[in-house]
Amino acid sequence: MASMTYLQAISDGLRTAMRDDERVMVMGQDIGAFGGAFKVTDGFFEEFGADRVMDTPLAESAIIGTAVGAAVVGLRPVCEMQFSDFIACGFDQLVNVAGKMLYRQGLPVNITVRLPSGGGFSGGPFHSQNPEAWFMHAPGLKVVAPSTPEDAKGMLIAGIRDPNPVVYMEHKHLYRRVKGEVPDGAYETPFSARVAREGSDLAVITYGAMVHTALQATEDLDGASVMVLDLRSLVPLDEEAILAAVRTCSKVVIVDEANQTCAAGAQVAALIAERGFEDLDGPVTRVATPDVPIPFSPPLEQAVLPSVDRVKEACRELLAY
Amino acid sequence: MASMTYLQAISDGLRTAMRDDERVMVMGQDIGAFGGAFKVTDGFFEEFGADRVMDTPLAESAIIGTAVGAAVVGLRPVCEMQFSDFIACGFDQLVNVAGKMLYRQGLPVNITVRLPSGGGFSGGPFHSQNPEAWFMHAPGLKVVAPSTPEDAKGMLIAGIRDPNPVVYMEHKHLYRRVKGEVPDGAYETPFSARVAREGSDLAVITYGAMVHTALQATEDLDGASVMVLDLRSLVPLDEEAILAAVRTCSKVVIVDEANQTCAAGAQVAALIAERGFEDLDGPVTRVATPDVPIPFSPPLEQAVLPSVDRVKEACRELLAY
Amino acid sequence: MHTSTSRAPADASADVAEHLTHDDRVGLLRYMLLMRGIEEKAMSLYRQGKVPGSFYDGYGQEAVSVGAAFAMAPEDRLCILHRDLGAHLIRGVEPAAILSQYMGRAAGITGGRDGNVHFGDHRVGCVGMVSMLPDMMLVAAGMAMAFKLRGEARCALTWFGDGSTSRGDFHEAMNWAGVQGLPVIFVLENNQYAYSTPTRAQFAVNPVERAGAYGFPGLSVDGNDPEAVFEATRAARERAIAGDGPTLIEAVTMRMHGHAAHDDMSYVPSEQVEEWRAKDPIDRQRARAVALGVDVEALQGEVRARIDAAADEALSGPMPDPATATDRLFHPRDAEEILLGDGRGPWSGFAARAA
Amino acid sequence: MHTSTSRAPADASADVAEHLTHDDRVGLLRYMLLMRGIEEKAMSLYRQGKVPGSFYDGYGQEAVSVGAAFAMAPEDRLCILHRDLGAHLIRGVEPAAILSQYMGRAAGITGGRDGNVHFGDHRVGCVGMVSMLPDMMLVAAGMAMAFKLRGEARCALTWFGDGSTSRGDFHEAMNWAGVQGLPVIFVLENNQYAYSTPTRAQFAVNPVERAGAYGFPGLSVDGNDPEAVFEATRAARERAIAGDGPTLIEAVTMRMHGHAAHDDMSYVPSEQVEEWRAKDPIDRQRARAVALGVDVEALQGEVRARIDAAADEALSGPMPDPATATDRLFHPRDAEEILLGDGRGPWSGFAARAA
Ligand SMILES: Cc1ncc(C[n+]2csc(CCOP(=O)(O)OP(=O)(O)O)c2C)c(N)n1
Ligand SMILES: Cc1ncc(C[n+]2csc(CCOP(=O)(O)OP(=O)(O)O)c2C)c(N)n1
Ligand SMILES: [Mg+2]
Ligand SMILES: [Mg+2]
Repeated sequence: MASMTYLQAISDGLRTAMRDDERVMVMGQDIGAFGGAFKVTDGFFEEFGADRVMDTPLAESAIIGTAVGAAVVGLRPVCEMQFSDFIACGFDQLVNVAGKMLYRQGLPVNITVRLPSGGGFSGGPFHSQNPEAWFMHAPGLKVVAPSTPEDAKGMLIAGIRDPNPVVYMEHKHLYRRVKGEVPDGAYETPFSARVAREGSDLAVITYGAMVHTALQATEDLDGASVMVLDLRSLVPLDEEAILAAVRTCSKVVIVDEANQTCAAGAQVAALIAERGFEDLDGPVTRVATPDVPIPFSPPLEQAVLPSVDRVKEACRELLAY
Repeated sequence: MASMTYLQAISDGLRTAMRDDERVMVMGQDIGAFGGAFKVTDGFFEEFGADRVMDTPLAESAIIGTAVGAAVVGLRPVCEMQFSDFIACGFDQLVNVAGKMLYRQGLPVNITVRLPSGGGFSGGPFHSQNPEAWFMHAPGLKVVAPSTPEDAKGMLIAGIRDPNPVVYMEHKHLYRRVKGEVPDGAYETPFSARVAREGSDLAVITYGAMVHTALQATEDLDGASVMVLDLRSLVPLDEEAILAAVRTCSKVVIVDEANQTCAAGAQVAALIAERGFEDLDGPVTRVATPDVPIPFSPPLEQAVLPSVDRVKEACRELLAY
Repeated sequence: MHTSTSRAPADASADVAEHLTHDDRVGLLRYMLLMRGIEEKAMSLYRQGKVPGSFYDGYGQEAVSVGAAFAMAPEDRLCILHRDLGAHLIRGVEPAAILSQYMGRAAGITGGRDGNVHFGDHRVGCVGMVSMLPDMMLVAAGMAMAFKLRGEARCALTWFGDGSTSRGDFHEAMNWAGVQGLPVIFVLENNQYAYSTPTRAQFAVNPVERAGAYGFPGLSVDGNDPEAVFEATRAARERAIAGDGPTLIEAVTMRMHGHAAHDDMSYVPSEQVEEWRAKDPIDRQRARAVALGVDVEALQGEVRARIDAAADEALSGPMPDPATATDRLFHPRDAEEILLGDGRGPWSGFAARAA
Repeated sequence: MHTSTSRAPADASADVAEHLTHDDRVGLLRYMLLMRGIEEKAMSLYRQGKVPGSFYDGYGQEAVSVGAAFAMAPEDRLCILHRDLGAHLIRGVEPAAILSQYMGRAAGITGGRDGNVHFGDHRVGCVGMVSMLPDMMLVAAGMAMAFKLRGEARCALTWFGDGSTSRGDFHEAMNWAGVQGLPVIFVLENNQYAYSTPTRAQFAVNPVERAGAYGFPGLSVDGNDPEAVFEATRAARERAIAGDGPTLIEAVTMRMHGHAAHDDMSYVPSEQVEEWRAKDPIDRQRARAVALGVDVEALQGEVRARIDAAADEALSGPMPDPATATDRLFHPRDAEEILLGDGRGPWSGFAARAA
């Protein structure tokens, strides 16, 4: 066990996976000698060499497409997008080539795509997005979004070992802000939900950076017993854990940093409305970012991202229902 | 008034818009002398010439990107994707360039992107998709999906006149299958929902090709009075009409041809679970395509696409609730 | 790294004689006949309503896929495109499996999940194409990248059309292959049209000219001569294996049918069709075979019989079970790893290599 | 259509004398000083925590944006990239508006919605860049397409970096511009690096060599000489307006600062930095001005005063109102049509054109 930031845990997971399995390689822009825009691969170039820590041209479609090719002949590439936003430039290869290969022809595509995502630091409209819902709506991709250092490492290792394409959402705002104990060596965190805090009056269902917002918002909510469910994996979605939370609490607030329409949170709400209906004791409440690009200037950005206060307010209102 | 197929109505709308406004031009692969893969622009080349009916190279990103450029200096390009599936190759330009321009810098982008979508004719995994939810989750794009010839024409004209980027979903399976009366000349269909059939026991909320599936499935459902709400527009989403349907019927089935996770139907269900909760008299039921690529072979394709029988069954079950 | 581009048709004659045996030359003809015959059969099944969806063929372009695939070794890896049925045959895919594929039957390579030539049999080292053109160029480059990283003497090859060259992925693949010096062969199948669009509306300069600007050679060959295509590919493969990097080969040919079954290609001038009909690749190879003393009638009969038997087999097979429609979205962690196999096509590799 | 590529540095001297007046040459220096001064001011505001997010500058590359924008007419349209602040100044964007933009203030060009040089003032004919590189090449090509379709004697210009050339949109734009013969100028700002990536990891052959393979000329100029960049752009504009199609201009320069404020560019050999420091574009133009008898001290003082005043103004402006954060997602149907304006920059066009 060591105490690590979320960022360090990602590095540790990646390094562990590479030490364990020489088929694992990383590809991306400026990840070699420079160590990556966020320094996730700092020191990797020295340890693993230029072949396994590959600086690529500025070409996202090529990063995904060549990774698919390398994967089907036996490598296990981990692709880094410099920011998750740039996956829009590799969208087709991810969705159409990687996502559909197994279903169509029985050929698994063992790639992992790391997407540094999320806002909260004036990244503006092109460095703050949370694009996970696009990939939830693209069959054949797994989508995970850890919130703690321990899960960040364990889910990255599990993702790399998973024979399917895994979209790994790493929230930039957690990189240096969140610290925690991380087990040594290789371990896997399952692609299922985790109860971040037990509770019985109300359940906040969320994932990624918003887990911390939710925990903070509900730490002391007028004495209410609030469960926080950390989904961790979006595809597969742990439907049983979600429905169990509804059964226990009967009231649900879903918190999602992405733009609200057709977000992960919409899917969770729809699931509950269909299969948890009888257990509900109030409207399925959502807190998300309104449907606008993420603005750059702090007052504007703070106005759109879900805040501790907005989550508090939503919970209070629902508790009073 | 003339009786037209859905396809003819799209052509008629496009031709009308081009006759009315010389800023309107169409761009796409094989749309010139050939008249387009589905013959939507048949005869346009002869009437409007090569400049306004532009055959483009095989380059979707370029189609969207150059259309944006032409739009901001005063043209009104209508882009045709040969199949909606290929928009994955122009995704970045649509989502990041077109979608965010106005919000960021006050510059509207008057383009319309026609996406021939949907399955039901053995198009297979790359010619059958319903990608509208991706664009609902990309702020700054309007998304419409007419179901009748009259609306197809009126919404296309409205979309072309709308100063914002409009993603126009035209369901291929309706092209020649659906016929109806279409007013002459220019008119606009508003971007709001339409009650396709009144009813009070249960509401089926849907759009596009599924409107016809829903109407057929509920025509004679053991004497139940079933409302069918045709959303027509997905962004903006007519939330009031949806909530009114819930108030009237208290029971809702949402039918969506797209893959179910994070689909348009998920957003509608989430809306109802939040703001229509008190009016609900049963779970919010969804019928959609499971999360797999659309298979080619008829028995497989029929097994995944929402059918009249599946809709019937879902309605019956909910009515009995 | 900058190698100048040559468009002079590769003069195959000398080298070809060195590398193709008598049987190889007959083999080339046999595969072309098989390709044309299967596609004709599929077309008639389509007309009978037994092939769902659309139907695309490579009529008149048989030399391109057959010639190029013939030069590849079992350990090489291929992404085969929609006019390149011959390549599948060379890798050893059975005609019955192909006809089943067209008809969406359970015994098709994709089990009915995808249609047309949208397949690849991973057991013989092929990745099936996606519709989005030319996405497979990047997949091929990626396979070649893995070979290079592991120091393996293998290469990857993919085909793509003149129209496909306009898309960004063409460029990203060319650039990536050039900068990394990958063992990959790009076969640009210039059949003069992309659907209804003639090449002049697709590019101002023939894309084969671009290879030099990516740091590797580009050359044009007569795409209606299987031996010329073979020889250019063989030489490109030799370069690739030697660590000399990629090659772009333009095979100049003509799409002699419509884009797909529904297209009467009225946009193609009839003189153009006539001109190319005179250059039919099968006629050309048949003449060679006759000159070699081969009983071509017998060969044609043999091929026809094989196709008829395949059609019977395919037609008697079941459609897929609808209950399986949502299976295999994800590969289970504990299941066996599946990779592209080691190739087992009888003609994966011409005789001279084995020697 | 195939024009051969020339990489010989354009010999500007003769033509430049013909087109640049004394005042123009001082103007070039003034805009470069203004660009550098504003970026230095912004950097110090960044260090004080007044510029949120990240900060990018064009230190050492001032000649590229200033030289090229100077050659454009008010009716031309520009997509300006992240190292090209000088172009905004030439179009007439006020320093205070730029500093407000960096600081996310309400008076910034985007009102705080976007940051850095991610802006374009549509009133002066500019479309703001997106981060995704080089997407704006297609937008510029599209504007040029509209000009050509309407028969207008105008052109579009955009800049982009060496790294950006690896992406598909570079190719799609080059090909589209070539096949349609568009009045567009592509300025490839080769500053040797893309973030930490040197050009050798980006391409095997200099992309300026590719222009010929798209059917139009590509040429290299000394990107640290504003007059050379001016002259190449002026000539390219003349070609464009005459209907002779696109030009690719490679401006060879060096990124003298890190990729962004956080980057100490330890990956750049210090000799390389030293070598280029000796070629500073402002020093070069300053020497020319001195030779012309200009009081350069006074000019510098004037520029400094203007920047100080701008900073005061920007710092006193309010942050945007959070209540407006979700406004203007869609433009109302009944609102006035907004298009790129007609340009009003005092230096949109050099003196000789007006004459
Ligand atoms: C990215 C993309 N856009 C559009 C299409 C639709 N489409 C299918 S084949 C075709 C023409 C392809 O032309 P070419 O690359 O020359 O290949 P050919 O069919 O001539 O062999 C088009 C436009 C596609 N498959 N992929
Ligand atoms: C499509 C895309 N991928 C990644 C990035 C992240 N990124 C920002 S600037 C940069 C380097 C750009 O290099 P170059 O084009 O040479 O421009 P320069 O910054 O050197 O002027 C990168 C990789 C981006 N902006 N766009
Ligand atoms: Mg072609
Ligand atoms: Mg650069």
